[in-house]
Amino acid sequence: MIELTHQPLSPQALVDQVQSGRAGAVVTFVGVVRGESEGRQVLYLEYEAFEPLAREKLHELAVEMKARYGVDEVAVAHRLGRAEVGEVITVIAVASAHRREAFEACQFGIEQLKARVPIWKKEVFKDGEHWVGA
Amino acid sequence: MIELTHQPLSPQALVDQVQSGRAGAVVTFVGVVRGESEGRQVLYLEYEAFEPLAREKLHELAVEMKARYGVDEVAVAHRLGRAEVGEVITVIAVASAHRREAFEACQFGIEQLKARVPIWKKEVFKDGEHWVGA
Amino acid sequence: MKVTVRFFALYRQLVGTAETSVEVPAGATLSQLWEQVQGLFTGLRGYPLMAAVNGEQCDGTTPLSGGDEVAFLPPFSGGRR
Amino acid sequence: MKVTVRFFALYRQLVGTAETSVEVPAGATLSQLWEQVQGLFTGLRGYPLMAAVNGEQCDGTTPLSGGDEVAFLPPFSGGRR
Repeated sequence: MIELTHQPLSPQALVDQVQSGRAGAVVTFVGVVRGESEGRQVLYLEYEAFEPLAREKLHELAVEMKARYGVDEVAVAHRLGRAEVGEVITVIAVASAHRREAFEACQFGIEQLKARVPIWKKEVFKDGEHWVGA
Repeated sequence: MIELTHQPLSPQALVDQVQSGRAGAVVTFVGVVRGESEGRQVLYLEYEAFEPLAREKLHELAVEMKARYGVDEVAVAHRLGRAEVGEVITVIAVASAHRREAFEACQFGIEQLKARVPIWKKEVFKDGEHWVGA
Repeated sequence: MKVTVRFFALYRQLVGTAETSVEVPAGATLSQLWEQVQGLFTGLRGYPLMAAVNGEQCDGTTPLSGGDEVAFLPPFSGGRR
Repeated sequence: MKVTVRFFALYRQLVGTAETSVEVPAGATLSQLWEQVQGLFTGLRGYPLMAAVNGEQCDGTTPLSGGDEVAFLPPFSGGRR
């Protein structure tokens, strides 16, 4: 399950989606807006995606996580638009019969999300703003 | 934060506890009752603890996770008593500025919880029951 | 001297009681008590000694005192496998 | 022939527009378009070519057709660092 949305994300909703009677382990990564970046106070962040390609890449990623680690269910969500400090940016939830694969798949998921999904972040400070990762 | 309870566990409540403006990453492990164990259909599980020592060990574990991995906040919870298929048994939530430490601390936490906290599980089947791990 | 012995989970099932009182020689250690208890309840034989004395986890060399409460702890199985 | 060029995030900021139309020689490749665009918008110089043609991620050898929509993609920074 894939979600790319301008609305606030609910980690619990994703956990509920992946959970089933078969799975004994659910590992979740939640990325949250930090109030500080390299020593500067962050006012808020802004996320932008090239949406059709981003959705396709997120879907590919979820399929690959299942195939590569043999986990039962995967949900990947990313917030778009303006996100305040403390708000959730990314959720990756993995359900599996066993916990080792769930941890590995979840960690792989967040690394790969950053590497291959066309999403960009702008950090907005009191005295300026800049796009990150460029 | 430590919880050892006969009441249903809420993973979201633990995530809310560890989350703060400082933390950019929250990694959560949720252990769930599976409907099957070694090919047999499980009716329910029953968890028992030597409570004072279990609480002390859970507290020690949370302190050690923070010291060893430098993470910001840790919450560890374990269910006691009768737990139905699909119910949550264990929650370990770790909040950290960076995700690598959060994953490592969470994985260390669940391994160590199993190894050193005096909690026991009984599997109840249609045609019998037995204590596990002995 | 007398000590109180408590059994949990599998051990309680194997011995058929949650608590009993055992008479041990003065100065007996935790190991000596465990051997004595394994003599009384043969179902416990072969299991490793893990125990708490008055709520504190202790090793076999720990000397006991009259009135101590000794909890024998089966191998742990918390969390999910 | 004409292609539509779209810029996102940092690139949109650097060039000052989200979309423009560029005239390229018939049979031009994606690499050739990128060089041409970097000539028009010098702020883009030094950035690696990453782009999608009509919504599909493509490499520099991809030949373009008239009317193609080319999205130039800055280095990604999704998730949390």
